[in-house]
Amino acid sequence: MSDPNWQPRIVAFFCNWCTYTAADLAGVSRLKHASNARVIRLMCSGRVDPQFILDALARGADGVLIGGCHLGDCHYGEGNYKTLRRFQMLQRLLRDMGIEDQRVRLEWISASEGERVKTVINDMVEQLRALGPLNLPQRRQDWDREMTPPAGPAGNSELAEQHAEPEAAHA
Amino acid sequence: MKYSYFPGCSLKGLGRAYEESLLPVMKHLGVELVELDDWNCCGATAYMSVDETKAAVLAARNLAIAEKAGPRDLMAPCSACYLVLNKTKHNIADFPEINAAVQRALGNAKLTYSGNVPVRHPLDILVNDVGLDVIKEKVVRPLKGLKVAPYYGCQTVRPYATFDDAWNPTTMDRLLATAGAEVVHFPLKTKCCGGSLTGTVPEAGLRLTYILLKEAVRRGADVIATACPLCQFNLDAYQDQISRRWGPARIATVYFTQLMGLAFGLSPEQLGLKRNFVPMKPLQAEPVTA
Amino acid sequence: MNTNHKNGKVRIGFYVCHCGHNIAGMVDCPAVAQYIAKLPGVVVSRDYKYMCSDPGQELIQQDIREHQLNRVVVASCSPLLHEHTFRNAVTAGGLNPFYFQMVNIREHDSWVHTDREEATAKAKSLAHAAICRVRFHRALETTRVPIHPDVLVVGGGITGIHAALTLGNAGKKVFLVERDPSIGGHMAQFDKTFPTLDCAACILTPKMSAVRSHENITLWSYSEVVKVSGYVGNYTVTVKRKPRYVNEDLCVGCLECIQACIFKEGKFPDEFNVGLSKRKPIYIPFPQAVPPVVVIDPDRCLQVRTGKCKKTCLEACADRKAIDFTQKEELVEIKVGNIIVATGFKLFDAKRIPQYGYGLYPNVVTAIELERLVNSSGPTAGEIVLRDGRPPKSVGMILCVGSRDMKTNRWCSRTCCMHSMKLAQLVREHTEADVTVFYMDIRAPGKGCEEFYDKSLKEGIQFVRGRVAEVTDWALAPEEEGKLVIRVEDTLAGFVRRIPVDMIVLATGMEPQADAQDVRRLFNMSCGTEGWFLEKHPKLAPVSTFTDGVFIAGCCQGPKDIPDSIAQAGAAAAEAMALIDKGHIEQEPNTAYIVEADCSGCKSCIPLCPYTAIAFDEAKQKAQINEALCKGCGTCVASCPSGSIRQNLFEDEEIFSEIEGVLAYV
Amino acid sequence: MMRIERRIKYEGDRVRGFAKEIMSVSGCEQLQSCIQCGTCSGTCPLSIYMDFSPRQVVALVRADFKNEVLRSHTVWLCASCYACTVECPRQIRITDIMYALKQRAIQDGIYPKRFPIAVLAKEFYEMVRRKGRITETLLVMRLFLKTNWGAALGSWRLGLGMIRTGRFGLRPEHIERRAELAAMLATADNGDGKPKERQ
Repeated sequence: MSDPNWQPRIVAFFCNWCTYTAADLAGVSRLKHASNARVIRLMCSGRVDPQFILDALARGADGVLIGGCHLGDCHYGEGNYKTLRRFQMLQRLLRDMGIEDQRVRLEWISASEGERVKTVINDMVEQLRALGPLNLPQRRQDWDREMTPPAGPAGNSELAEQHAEPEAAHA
Repeated sequence: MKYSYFPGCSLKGLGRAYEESLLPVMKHLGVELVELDDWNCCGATAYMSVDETKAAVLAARNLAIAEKAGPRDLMAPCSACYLVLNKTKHNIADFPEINAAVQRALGNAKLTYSGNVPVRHPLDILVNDVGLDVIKEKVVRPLKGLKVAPYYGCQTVRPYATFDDAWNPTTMDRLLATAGAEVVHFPLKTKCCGGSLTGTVPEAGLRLTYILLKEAVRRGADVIATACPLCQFNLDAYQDQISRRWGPARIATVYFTQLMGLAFGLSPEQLGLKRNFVPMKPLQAEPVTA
Repeated sequence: MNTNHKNGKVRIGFYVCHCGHNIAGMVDCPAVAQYIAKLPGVVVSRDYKYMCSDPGQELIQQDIREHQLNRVVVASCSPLLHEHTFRNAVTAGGLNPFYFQMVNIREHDSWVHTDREEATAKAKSLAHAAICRVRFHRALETTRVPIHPDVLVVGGGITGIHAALTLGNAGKKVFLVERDPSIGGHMAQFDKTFPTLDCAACILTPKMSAVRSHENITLWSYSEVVKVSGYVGNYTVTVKRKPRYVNEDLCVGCLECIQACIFKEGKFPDEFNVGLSKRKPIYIPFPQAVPPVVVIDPDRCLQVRTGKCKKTCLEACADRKAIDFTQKEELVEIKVGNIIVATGFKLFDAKRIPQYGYGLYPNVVTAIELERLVNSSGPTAGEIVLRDGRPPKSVGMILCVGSRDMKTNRWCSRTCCMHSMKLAQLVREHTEADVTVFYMDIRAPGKGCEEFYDKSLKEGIQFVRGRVAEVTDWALAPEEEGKLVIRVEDTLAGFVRRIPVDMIVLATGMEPQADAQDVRRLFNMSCGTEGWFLEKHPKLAPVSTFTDGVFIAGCCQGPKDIPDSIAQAGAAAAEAMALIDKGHIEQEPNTAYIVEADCSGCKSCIPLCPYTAIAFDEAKQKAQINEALCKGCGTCVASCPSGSIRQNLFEDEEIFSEIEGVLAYV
Repeated sequence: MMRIERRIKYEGDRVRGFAKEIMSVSGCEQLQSCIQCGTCSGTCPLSIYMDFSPRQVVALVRADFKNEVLRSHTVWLCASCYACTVECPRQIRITDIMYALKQRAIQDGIYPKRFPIAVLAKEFYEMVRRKGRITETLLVMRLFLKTNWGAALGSWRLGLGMIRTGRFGLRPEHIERRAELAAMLATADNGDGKPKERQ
């Protein structure tokens, strides 16, 4: 927070049917809001793999926003219930890692709630600004240094390796 | 049941009959009232006309004192006090700049306010906390045959009150019916009595009072019941002037708490009924006491 | 980075669209193009005024040919708008359409931000993500799903009737499901219609009869849809048929049973006459009802309620044996390819505005009540009278009751101005009364409507511009004695007026149906914040919803008059026919698939699938996905512990690279 | 002789920024969304005495006609019954706008001279500032002294009645911790918490 110009970085996962459409509606309605969120479109919030969230934080996001249809309104019936369940488990894990609850947020925003896209993003930026940078990549380096004997140049985490070349891990 | 109690200036002055009837009625129902320590004027409408921030600060001092007194709801029987305290509470919550000014001023007096004091009107407390069933049990002398026009006035139910409808409130209707009175259909129940304009611009203010009196009479009421000291004063004190100006419109106006007290078997003297300009006719079959 | 992919070296073409000033006004497009040009694999990077225009698309095709592009990224508007356009352009350039990725820098960027620098930075990072992602794209084929040719129309008002007839006339089989005992809806209650003043029954009744006799239309009145499953082209719908205790096929509508009912007089409020008259437990909704058969109200009929009645109706029906107290509720399952929802609106409850005294003063009526009074088959046989039978000498009409009011409904109900003027003219025609219309703004934009306003003015109808504050019954002047007094600021004259009248007519607005939320869930639609069903696009797809094969028409989408409702009914019918006549739909190939080698056979994915598309192959001990059933939500993909489930178009590496991309540029 | 008056307004008559100033007051933000329906005037029990109706006041404020608004006696007739605020279909807090206008009129000294309502507000304000509470009878006496001797004399009958019914309190009411209140109100004045002498 020492830098007043610091801008929190938010990676947002929006479902195609409700929240992505709501963000489009916010656009059509010219509802001005903070530019910090970068939206990745998925068909359903149920597609959000907890790994996506961890990966985003590990790569330097200060917060992650997941947007889906309201419970009971999922285009696919109940994908968002699955999201909710996973989200709750993930949040416990994140708490253990010392990552504040406000950094990973799950919001139900229906296709008609353009206004809510605006308020949620503005609100989240506000909260993240108060929390300050997460700076996980830097922190991870610090942790690694603590964990590994000082000499080894191979001290870089395996995890980081994996993420630098995603296709290597999955192909 | 225990509440902090904010009497307000009027209940110590022109409207003392309100307090004189409210306290015994509440006691009779087992409701304990603790008068707020060193309360100050709520600011009423006049203060907001001069300085909005100071009006908020003034009212907030009372809220802060109430918060210090303990986790109790704050009862404000005067409708102006009720409105101003509620409005201040809302404004502090809704507008950061007002909150900032209030907190600065309170801090200067070593007071704090975190927004946790519900401000309640006696009508709300009687109907929703005490309950009509409990009240019914206490009625020993039902107000049989007494036709009452329930008059809430403007500020009791507008615009921050949530316990009743702003246009067609019914809490007082129900209380009076429980006390055995016959409640007259009185669609003017939330019309303005003229407020302080009866004194400052009588031409306008008193005409509003006149319409209320005239309609209450036309609809067959024996008495008007009110919940506001200023309404009671306006409806009670100016009937001579009004009759001279617009024609006869004579009817007594009393506090609803006075009527409840009568139904509980308390004496008219105990309830401050002798303070009326236009006296209320004795109840039928009233036992000779004094 | 991986540049050598399956189809050789990745060669990306990037295009950023100015969209006139829409994007270029807030985003520095050339700067975005320059930034992207430096990324690995990018062969061409351009900015252009309108990418969706023919020359814009031509540009892509030319570059594909000249620069041997095998990936294309366009940064412009929302993919929900133009993804299709650009996929086609890519196909025309000779490339598989799924080698394309779109970046939304208009709705999500230039339109919602105010700082040019920030907006440009965001555009760069979003474009960067797409460049990262598109490397992993593979050639995919769309699958075709056949369309069931039958259509379900829900709601038998004028909209549903018109949609059903249009489809039926085109040779499509239609199921028309109506909740009430008769079709006809609100329009059947009207006396005349604006602005032509033609008789509502005269134009509606023939259409209602046509539905009844149409060979392609199955009419199920007194029925409700209770369950919908499946997807476009293949919906399975369960319809609940409520017992009317009268066999529709046997009843001939002679009404002798009604005569014979042990209730000698009507005793219960008649729904069709909005409570202005009474009906018996056995009744026909209105003379022209379709189907023209009686119905027994189970809550009122002695026999249904207690089983102890002389059943005089049965005797009257005699050997036609149409009355059948053994009828039970039935659930019927049908298969359709498309659904048109035309469930209409409900009228605002005037009691919610106590200031106007509806329910308190007997001579305060609603517009629909007056409509029934004017109608010659209504409760007063067409006489406009006060409750005491006298004709009114003066009538006040209050507009916008429950409309344009943030305390009740904020929208304009669109028809009340015209509806009230029509009623005003009818009152003038039927009585000697003076009519005053109290309005905020007269909205008469429809064809012939301004002329109708002019006619109203010329006929001597008074117009006072001001929203009525209150209706009271106390007099302050001699002429007010015994009257209802309207208090209003005449905003054009500039003072407050008190206007005494005999009768007050409230133009109550339109509201979404009370169960709109349930219906929306049933058909997997969205509602706007106001509760109206949400169209897919407010301009370009007004009768489509976000669920393919489900269309909306008429007032369930928002207030509208009869011509507009009919137009939407036709549009929805045409949309359904377009799908039916094509015979199949192309499905987005975003289905999930299993990499069998990785599957551990844990079965945790199986219960997750809402479409039961995942089965377990006992022999192989592996999960199996039926691609024809998969809708591509990706829920199973995210929850597979071994990572063996993958999703076309949304592969893990595609998403990871997108995350990397958006965070690459600050 | 028929007196005529030019009723035209020129752009120079507007005080630019006035609408913005009023809208910046907490609770008055909605001003802009007025649709001039007249519900406020229709509901107002006192609009029948006003030179500009509440609706017109909103229109004047929105169009920056500051002088016209502050000179009007509309704001001084507002009895704070909040009917307009509750009824407005646009949820404009008209009563709060009236307060904001009264404050500005008092600040700028533009109000009808010897007009009792403005004097009442100021006397009330002063009494609370000094005593913390109001003694209504004393307040009314001061009001009469400052505005209209005749009215005071004419009300002798009412005064007698108040003495008879025991409602005429002449003992001035006050709070105990007057210094505390003074400090608080001073904070609201300067924002630094140091009491400032008022002249």
